[in-house]
Amino acid sequence: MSSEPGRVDVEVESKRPAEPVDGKSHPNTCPECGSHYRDDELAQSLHVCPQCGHHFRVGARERIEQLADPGTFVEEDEDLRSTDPLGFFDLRPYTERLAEAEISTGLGDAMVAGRAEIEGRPCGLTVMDFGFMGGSMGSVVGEKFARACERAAEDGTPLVSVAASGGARMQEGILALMQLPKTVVAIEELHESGGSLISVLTHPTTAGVLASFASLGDVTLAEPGALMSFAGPRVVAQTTREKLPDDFGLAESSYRFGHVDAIVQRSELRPAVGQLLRLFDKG
Amino acid sequence: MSSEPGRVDVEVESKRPAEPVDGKSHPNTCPECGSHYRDDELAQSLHVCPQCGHHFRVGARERIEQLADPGTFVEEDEDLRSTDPLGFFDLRPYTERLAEAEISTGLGDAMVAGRAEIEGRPCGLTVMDFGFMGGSMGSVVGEKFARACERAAEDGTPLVSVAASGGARMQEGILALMQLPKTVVAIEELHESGGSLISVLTHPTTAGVLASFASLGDVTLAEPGALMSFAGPRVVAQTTREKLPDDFGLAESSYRFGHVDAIVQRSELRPAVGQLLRLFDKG
Amino acid sequence: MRLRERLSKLGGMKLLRGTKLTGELERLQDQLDRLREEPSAEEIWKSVELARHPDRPYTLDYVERILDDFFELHGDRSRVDDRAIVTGLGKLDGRTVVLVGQQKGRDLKERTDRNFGMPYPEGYAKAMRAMALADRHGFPLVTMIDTPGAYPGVAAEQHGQGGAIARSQAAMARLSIPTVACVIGEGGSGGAIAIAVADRVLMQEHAIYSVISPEGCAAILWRDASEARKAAAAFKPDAAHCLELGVVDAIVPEPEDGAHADPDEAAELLKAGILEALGEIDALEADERRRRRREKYRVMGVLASA
Amino acid sequence: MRLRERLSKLGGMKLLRGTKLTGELERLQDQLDRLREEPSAEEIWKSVELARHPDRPYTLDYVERILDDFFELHGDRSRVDDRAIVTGLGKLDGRTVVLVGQQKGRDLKERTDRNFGMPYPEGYAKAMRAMALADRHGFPLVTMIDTPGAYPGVAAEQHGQGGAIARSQAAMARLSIPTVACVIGEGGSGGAIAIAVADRVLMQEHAIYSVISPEGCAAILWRDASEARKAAAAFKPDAAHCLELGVVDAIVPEPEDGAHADPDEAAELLKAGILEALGEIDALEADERRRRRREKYRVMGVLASA
Ligand SMILES: [Zn+2]
Ligand SMILES: [Zn+2]
Repeated sequence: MSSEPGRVDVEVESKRPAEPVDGKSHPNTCPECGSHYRDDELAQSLHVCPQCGHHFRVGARERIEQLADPGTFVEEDEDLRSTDPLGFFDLRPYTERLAEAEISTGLGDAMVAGRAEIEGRPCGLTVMDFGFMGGSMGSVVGEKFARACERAAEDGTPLVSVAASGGARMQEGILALMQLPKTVVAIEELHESGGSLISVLTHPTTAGVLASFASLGDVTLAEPGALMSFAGPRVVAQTTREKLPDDFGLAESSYRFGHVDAIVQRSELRPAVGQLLRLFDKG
Repeated sequence: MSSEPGRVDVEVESKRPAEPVDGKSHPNTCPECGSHYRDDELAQSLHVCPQCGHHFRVGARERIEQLADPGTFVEEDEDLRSTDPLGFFDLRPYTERLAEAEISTGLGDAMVAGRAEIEGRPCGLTVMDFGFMGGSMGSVVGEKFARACERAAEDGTPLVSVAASGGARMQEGILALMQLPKTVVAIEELHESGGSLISVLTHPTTAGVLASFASLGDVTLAEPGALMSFAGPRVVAQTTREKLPDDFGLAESSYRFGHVDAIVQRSELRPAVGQLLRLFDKG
Repeated sequence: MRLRERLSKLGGMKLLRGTKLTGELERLQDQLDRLREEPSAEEIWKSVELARHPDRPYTLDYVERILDDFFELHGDRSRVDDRAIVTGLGKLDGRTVVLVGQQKGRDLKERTDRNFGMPYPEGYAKAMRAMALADRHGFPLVTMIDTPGAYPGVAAEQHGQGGAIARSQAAMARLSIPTVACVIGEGGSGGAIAIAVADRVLMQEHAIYSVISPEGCAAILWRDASEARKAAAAFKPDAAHCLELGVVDAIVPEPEDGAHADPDEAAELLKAGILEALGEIDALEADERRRRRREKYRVMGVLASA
Repeated sequence: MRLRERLSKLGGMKLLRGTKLTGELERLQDQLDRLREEPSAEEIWKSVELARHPDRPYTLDYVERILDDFFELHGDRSRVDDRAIVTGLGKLDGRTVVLVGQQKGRDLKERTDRNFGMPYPEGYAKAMRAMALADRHGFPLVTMIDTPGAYPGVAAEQHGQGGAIARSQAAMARLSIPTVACVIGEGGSGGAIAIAVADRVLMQEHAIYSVISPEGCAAILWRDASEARKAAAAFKPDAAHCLELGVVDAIVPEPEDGAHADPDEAAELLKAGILEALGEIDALEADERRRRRREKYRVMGVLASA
């Protein structure tokens, strides 16, 4: 995995990196078993390796296609854009990184939000995209999530959140940290209105996103192999000099330690969310 | 320690039994260091061994004298007595055991309740007596505690509870178990009225009493060396065949594991409770 | 003399409660007839044996028969997923409820995995999480009690078994939602009451509910664990006595020969009992329902004046 | 151009908040004067150094100077007493408050014992217990934030560090009582915000409050942890910037040369700030106070439309 400048707090990394070819593994090569696929094969299999079950990352748009009933997703707040409140400049200006991310992903920021139906049930839907600056959360992600909570409360529908994030976006400084309580209070208000939140954690969901809205679902689902630690494995290893367990921070470990209600294969995610929408329907 | 027929669920025992003299150690001999004292010496030292600090058990009346400002304690519900709802008969009838306990302790049951002042602050006070059938909780103990909660709510004073119990009184069968939720709902009502509960755990506080009112204090204090496990060491050893740690279930262990706010020497108990009464005064 | 009459002669506070029976009419009649006489020591011991019968339906056996769309929830969000306690969401006759129940294992492997239905403190934390979820969403809570008791182990004590049981009861005393507890097997002491503080407590005909196990009581009072039959006869953990003492609100009949003889029928009867109980408490305002729940426990016990 | 003006030109939502300063009048004037200019990179780094100064007063140094009759409360009622978090009851000007604060150690032994002020999830559980106590009794909550961050260790992760931080924020968002958070040293990321969701957030003049440590930021963006000064200058963790961005409600002045130069004076100033903050929120109805607290966080951030 290449380094992502949007990441904060953690060094997200695969625990089992593929053998790089020409110094860099092809995105369609399975890092678990080395099988290689055409784009259409991977799309067909929901980006799950048919050989070994490895869950590749999927972008927000594709995730929505996998999850929502065809033609039901209506995006909201598409126009929101990050600004550069601090005039942040490291080796490159933040504004340049933003522009580049928008061009490479076609997204305005690291979250796509809207309304959808899943298995015939209306819901709010927010999906993060790790491709946009490591899925980092700045003011736009926080605002989109908070508005999605408000819409869900208004609509009387559950909110389904699919997270994929390296944490808060440090280029927005302390305001990025403030997106943690911002999303948290939004969920509190949603809950008080009688609403519900189904939280899906995908690889990776770490740091500020794990420490806020992703952990506050009424039900928490995770995809197999998803890293879901607050601090990343590299930081933990460096700070503590402890030997990390092989499944450090992965969904399977988190499930054992009581943090996840269910680990759900991607092919089962839509029926599982559909079932939960039926259960949380207060019609 | 001789076997106490009132005990339930646990076999209460000292972890460090004294060398018995003529098969039985004298109650004024310290089980820790073997020092022997006259009655007046022990009373003078609050029944704490001046040599080694071992905390001897004290009866309810003496505890009240140690804790309450002189002349301030006014007993309530002194007339409540256990009946024998099940016609319980083991090797001896329950009624006979009750009569014997009343004669030997001078108490109507295993708890004395009333109003008092401590360091000049009015409070409710309930004190258990292990000498009455192992401090076991039946309908009378539950009722006295519940009424004490109601009085405290009415008076607008905190309630101070001093526990010493082997658990629920099995001679009252399932009704003894029901004293757990009975005392628990009484505390809920006390809390909702704005009242507070200061819970003091003395040796031993186990089983049904630990699993109900003794664990629900706003602040939890314990005397040094007090056994405060749900299951007694003997039961745990027999059931699990695990080797028990030396301080199994003792206050010091419970403090380390996060279950106790402070371990308080008996000589410091009155000032500590006084301080807490000042802090919980909503005057 | 029936227990009820004897109690009424004991003087002191009047603390007797529910006598309502639930289930099919003819069974109800049988039950009433049988209750005219106090269960004998033999009948009590039969219930002890049936309550512990290795083929007796456990929580998940009822869940799969009673609830649709069951979605199991796992973990205490802190340390572990205690498998002696099952929690989840499901539809009961089309309505979402939250289920919390102790779960024993059927074979040796599952028994170990479920710790013989004996929860750690973490199991009660898991239960409290499910209760909070139910309360937040107004889903009724159904609990199923089937445990020899809370686990008496070193780690369980270190993690605060007593406090966990106390807090779980307190949590149930606070709930705004309708709550129904079902004693379906062994209602073992503190481990049971932790999830049994409910608006309505149902007890299956051959379940037991007690302050201590017969063996534990015998070991202490008779100094001989093998005197368990005598102990059971003395402290009376059977459903009829629990009903008479006002500790449970209704007895749910079982198939002839016990629930294990026909789990489907047992489940149907239990479901009917839960629906009936919910029907009684559904219409109440939350505050009033909670007030009555607390009042029910507040008056439990029998005592006298000197 | 001052940050505030630049922000107002960025368009998008107006998300700026408090500019109130607290403290003695002359200091206030100094402070206002200084705020006319944006702190320089050097001034920011000076605050980083002062915030981490080994002699800087820690939570308990303020507790002993600000609170009377302090009674420390220990333990999470589950596994441990996390000594990186201090909780307790005390009298603030005669009124009982609950205190929750991170605590660093002064010497090597205490540093280890306090885990350098880095809580485990159990520390946040301990904090939440104190918050619940405060809420139950209507005692105001005062928190003191001084941590490099939540502890990044294997066990901390296994016990749910992320979830604990999230739940602690949610707990603070629910409280009915008045709440004042004081950033007194290092306000390190998620570990800090976990106990900083308050009606009023005060920040000492030379405290820092940030989304990541300067070293961590430098390591990621500059690929060189020694570029920490540059990183700090870029993400601006100083009090003036936090005030400008509406993240804190007031700056509490420190003695000349920093709080460590005169802990008594620093404590007096902090106490005055807390009392002033409490005075502002005391009179509000609980619901209204909570509504405003949530609204404050709801609008934090700066953004634009495409
Ligand atoms: Zn593969
Ligand atoms: Zn001694």
